[in-house]
Amino acid sequence: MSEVPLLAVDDLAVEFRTRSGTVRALERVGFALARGETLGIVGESGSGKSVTAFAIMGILDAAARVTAGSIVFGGLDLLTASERTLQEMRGRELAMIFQNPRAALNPIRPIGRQIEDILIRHANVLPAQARIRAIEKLAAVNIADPERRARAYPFELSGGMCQRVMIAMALACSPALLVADEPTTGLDVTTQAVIMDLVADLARREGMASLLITHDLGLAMDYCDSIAVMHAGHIVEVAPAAELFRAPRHPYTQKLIAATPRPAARLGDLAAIPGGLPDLRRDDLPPCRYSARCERRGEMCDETLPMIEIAAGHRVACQYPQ
Amino acid sequence: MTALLSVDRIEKRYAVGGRGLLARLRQEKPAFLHAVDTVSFTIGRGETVGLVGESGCGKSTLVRLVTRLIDPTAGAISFDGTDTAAVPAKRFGRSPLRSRIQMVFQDAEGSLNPRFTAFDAIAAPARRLARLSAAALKARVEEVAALTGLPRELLGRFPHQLSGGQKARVGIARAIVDVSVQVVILRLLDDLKRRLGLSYLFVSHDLNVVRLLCDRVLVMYLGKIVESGPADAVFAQPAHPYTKALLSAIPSFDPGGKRNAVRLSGEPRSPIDPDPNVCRFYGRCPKGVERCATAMPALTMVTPDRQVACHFPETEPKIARSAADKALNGETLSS
Amino acid sequence: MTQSLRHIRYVLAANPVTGIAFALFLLLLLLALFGPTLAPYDPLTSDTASALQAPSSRHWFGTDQLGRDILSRIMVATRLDLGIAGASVVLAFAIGALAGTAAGFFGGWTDRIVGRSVDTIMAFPLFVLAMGIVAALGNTIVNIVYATAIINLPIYARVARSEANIRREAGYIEAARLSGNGEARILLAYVVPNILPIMMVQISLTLGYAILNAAGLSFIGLGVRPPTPEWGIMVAEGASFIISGEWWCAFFPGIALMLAVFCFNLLGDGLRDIVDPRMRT
Amino acid sequence: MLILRRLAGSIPSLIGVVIVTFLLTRALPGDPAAYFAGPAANAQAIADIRAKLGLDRPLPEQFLGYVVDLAHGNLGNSLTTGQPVLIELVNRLPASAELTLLGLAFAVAIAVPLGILAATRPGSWIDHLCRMLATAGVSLPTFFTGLLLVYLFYYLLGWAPPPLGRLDIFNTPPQSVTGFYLIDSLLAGDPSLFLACLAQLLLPALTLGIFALAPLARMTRAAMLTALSSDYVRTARASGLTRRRVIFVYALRNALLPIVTTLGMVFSFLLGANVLVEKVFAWPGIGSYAIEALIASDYAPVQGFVMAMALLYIALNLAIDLAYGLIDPRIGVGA
Repeated sequence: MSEVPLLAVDDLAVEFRTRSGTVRALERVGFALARGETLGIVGESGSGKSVTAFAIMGILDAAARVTAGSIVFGGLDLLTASERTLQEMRGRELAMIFQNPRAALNPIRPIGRQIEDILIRHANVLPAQARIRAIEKLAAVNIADPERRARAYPFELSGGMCQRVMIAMALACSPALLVADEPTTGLDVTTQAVIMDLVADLARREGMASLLITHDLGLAMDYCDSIAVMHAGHIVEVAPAAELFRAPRHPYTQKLIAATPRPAARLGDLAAIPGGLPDLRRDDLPPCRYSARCERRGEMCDETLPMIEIAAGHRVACQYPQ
Repeated sequence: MTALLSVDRIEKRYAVGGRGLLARLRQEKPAFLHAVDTVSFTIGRGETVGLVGESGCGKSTLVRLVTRLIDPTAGAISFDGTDTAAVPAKRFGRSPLRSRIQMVFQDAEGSLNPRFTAFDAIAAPARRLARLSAAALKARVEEVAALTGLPRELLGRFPHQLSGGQKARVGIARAIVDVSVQVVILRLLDDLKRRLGLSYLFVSHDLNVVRLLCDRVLVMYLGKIVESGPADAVFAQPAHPYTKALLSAIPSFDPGGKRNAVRLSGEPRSPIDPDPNVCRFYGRCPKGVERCATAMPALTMVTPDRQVACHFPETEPKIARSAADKALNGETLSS
Repeated sequence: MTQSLRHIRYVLAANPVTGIAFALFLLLLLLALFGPTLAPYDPLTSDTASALQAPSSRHWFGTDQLGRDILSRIMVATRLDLGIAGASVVLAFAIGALAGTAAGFFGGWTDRIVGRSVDTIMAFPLFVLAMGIVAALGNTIVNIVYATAIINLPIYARVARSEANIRREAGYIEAARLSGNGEARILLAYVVPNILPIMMVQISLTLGYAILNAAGLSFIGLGVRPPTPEWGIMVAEGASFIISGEWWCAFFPGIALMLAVFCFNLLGDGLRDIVDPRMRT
Repeated sequence: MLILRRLAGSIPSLIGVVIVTFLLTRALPGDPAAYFAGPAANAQAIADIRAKLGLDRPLPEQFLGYVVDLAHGNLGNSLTTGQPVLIELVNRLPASAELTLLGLAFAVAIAVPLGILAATRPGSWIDHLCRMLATAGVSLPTFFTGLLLVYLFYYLLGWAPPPLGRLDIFNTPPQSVTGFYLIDSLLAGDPSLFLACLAQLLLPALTLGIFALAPLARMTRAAMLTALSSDYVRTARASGLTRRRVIFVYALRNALLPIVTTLGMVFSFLLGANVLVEKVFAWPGIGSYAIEALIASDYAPVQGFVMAMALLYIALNLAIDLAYGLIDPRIGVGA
């Protein structure tokens, strides 16, 4: 990927001020995403996946503070851009879909109108025209009878249908990047497959890059070009999907693969991940936050935590990658 | 050998609407939601049967019927030879069978009384059912806790002071059985099955987990069982189109993903007063034909241990095991 | 137990306002118990010579139109005002909470009966209903307690009913059924203990309202009859002197009334912080 | 259709009100006839009164009589004025209505913007002001606030006229069209009269307003905070909608639901507090009418007053339900 990446996150650190101390949610997070590429961010809950997504969109809540790093999108550092510029870009150049779609839609406003709001705001479309364009967008996400459905409210639609509306809203102005935060976690398996296929097809057709945040390693394998594995606020390994599965080098990635029930696996093959996530409020955290749970731990682990490029696009943050 | 549990044409219907004062005045005939519709199956002694289906298919209602938390609208359940439907749910608490049919909840958090310590939670059923003396009760609770790998000093803690895994173990200790995706818990279930000779009805929407643990599997769709058989056989050659769609929807760990998968279109039919002679899957089924809309396919024996409820079951192996699956199988990364 | 004590201390430290309210509550309790003995003067003996004197070193809160010391009357009145409010809240809680929990948990007919009767009481503006009841039954203290209890009852019934309803299908209730408990036993041993904390918040909030209500009734002549010292009556008697400038007759009993209500409202908010599980870090 | 269902909904409350008011009239301590006949009356006079009032007939018959009277609007006669209670109530209602509505308008005009500002600027001085005002406001006894305001603005500053009724002695009331002095004086095109009426209205309306302000401000702030931290507002912000549209179209409209529900409770407080404020400001509304009747222990007007207030309150609740139905589509279709 020689040309300038669409999105380049570098050395990103985020902290949350809470009553019970400062949580160092993210530390030295870095990855790049080319135009039209799909990157998956995988990790257990509480690993900081969603915080990364929210930081990119600039919608972290008030208690959060970005203490370091840069998020360069299309040549502009989002962290230093003004709120006005960000507001212009959100929904037009970068868009997001969320986990439980029904809660993420305005309960007392017809879904058609919610799409029109975005079209009127970003695509300077006249209200009358916006109504027709909104119906087109609904049709584009395979919603049957879009004319009638546009007047429906979220409580009248199924989970899968609501997520399609979310996708229609996100892609209304054909953004360059789609961030998807656990988009299908609450949905049934069959609906999940349909939604993921829909997102993949639309992304390919529009040449849109997408960032898939998920705890389901299998989903990431199936739908992402490359995958970043996160643990306790660190990116421990980034690699093309096939390579990551065939030759994982970080101990945590290996354990994660071993602990995920796969079609071919037998109960005996599965191994649990020992221990738990470290308490991110402590200020004496070691450089490698996996060391407490790692059986490959050596003295080098206490000094620094390198990010070694062991193959094209395959980087691992470990002193003893095997 | 007689089955430990046999369920015969069980049904459960809930009245929907039409119960309000106004509705009764206008004599509106109340509509009925057919949550469970003539379901029959058996569980052998020491056998683990998986119950798979998506939300709204009626599996949780079926479970509450089997554990006698609710009364069936029709049909019979016999446990170890005695008819359990005779004792109404309200008074089932006092029947000797109560202690022999237990249930564990997926959501460990919600299933523990926030006001009870771990000890109380485990002791409650034993105290009610086994009528043990205090000392005997304490010993029994500690024994069961040890069996499920719950450290003794945690017994005095409240739920909000326990981690997810510990809460799941308390749930297990309470009912000796738990369902949770975490490998350690799955491993524990398998271990307990051998040591205590338990039989499970293992309910999940995650087919990978079901395949790991279950001998046989039942696939449910909108209140009816559409396919049942040995787990490996059903997973290898699904006969019912819905099972095929379910299986192809599971992430296959085949990088680059497969685009020829079977995808369901449209929305599920309404379970309220469904037309008795239209196949519940008609409309979404890739193979739906005119006959499916006129005659409800019955659950018929396809091979000695496999049943399918479809006019056009696929018995011969259609989808060859994908190359990737075979490669992966040989080269698994056990620790 | 130490864990919750530490938590209470943590919450009190976190927002000092609750601490002040707690101190105020102790003061009120003290006055209610020992008011008469602590009062500098006898609240009832009138001394027309020193009527309507402004607050002075001898009479900190001044004297009323009959020359009685206002400070002493306020201190003695505490027992009556808190007593009326306390009795009516306990009555309302006992009936309301139980009826509400049963309605929420068992549903069906119990729910319909309790629901209908609560709606009927709620069909009246609360204070107006209290007026109607006391007017009909005669304004004795007992009737004021009944009236205030009746209008507070719906608040408990509604809260208990919704909380019980949510918990009816909770996992641990089904688990309790699984371990062979009868429905009634589940209600008392599993549902009620989990509702109590939320009810405590309601109790302190309605205590404030009950005091206001009782004083309101006295103010319009439906409450305690003079010369018994009670905050509402004292403000009513002092009202006519406001226009002629003797502000203290109505001012001090009014302030006492406001502080008492303020204290219980703050306690209610503070309790909500302690009780609300989300707050428990 | 929605209105019909709502109307049907309030019928049980109406019946309840009639029953309760009937019980109140009949639950008099001692013998009402003796009471009405006055202390000097002999046994015979009391018996006549009892017969006249129909108190000797069995209770259900009395109830029927009561309902029939109600239907004809006969609320009995006031002993002190001899006038039918209904007429007196109708004459005095505009005074109370004008006061209450102005008080409410004042409360809503202050509380809603304050609540929104407090929610959109958490932790700012306006947030603390809102919270402090809310807790203090609820604790302020209305009659005490009234007296304080009178002392401050009339006695000390002299800005406000003496608290002696709707109009000072120098002006004659405007020609009564609506009964609302403010409107009638405007209709009569007499600005100085309008100002005089307004001056009289200010303090009592302010007293009522402060009392209603507290719960409204607290609920507006809480509702806005919940709405602003909701998933759909997060989606709106992630879609780049302008801050104004996010706050007013997405957050506020959803927050209106709980605010409208609180109005029901606020009306209950207002109608109750009205009585107290009318006593403090000698306001000739139905509240003071009831108080005068109470002092003369003349029960018919009191019961009439309680009935009138209840009907007014039911009507207001009905209006709130309708407003709720308009804002929230789920109510219109569902339920």
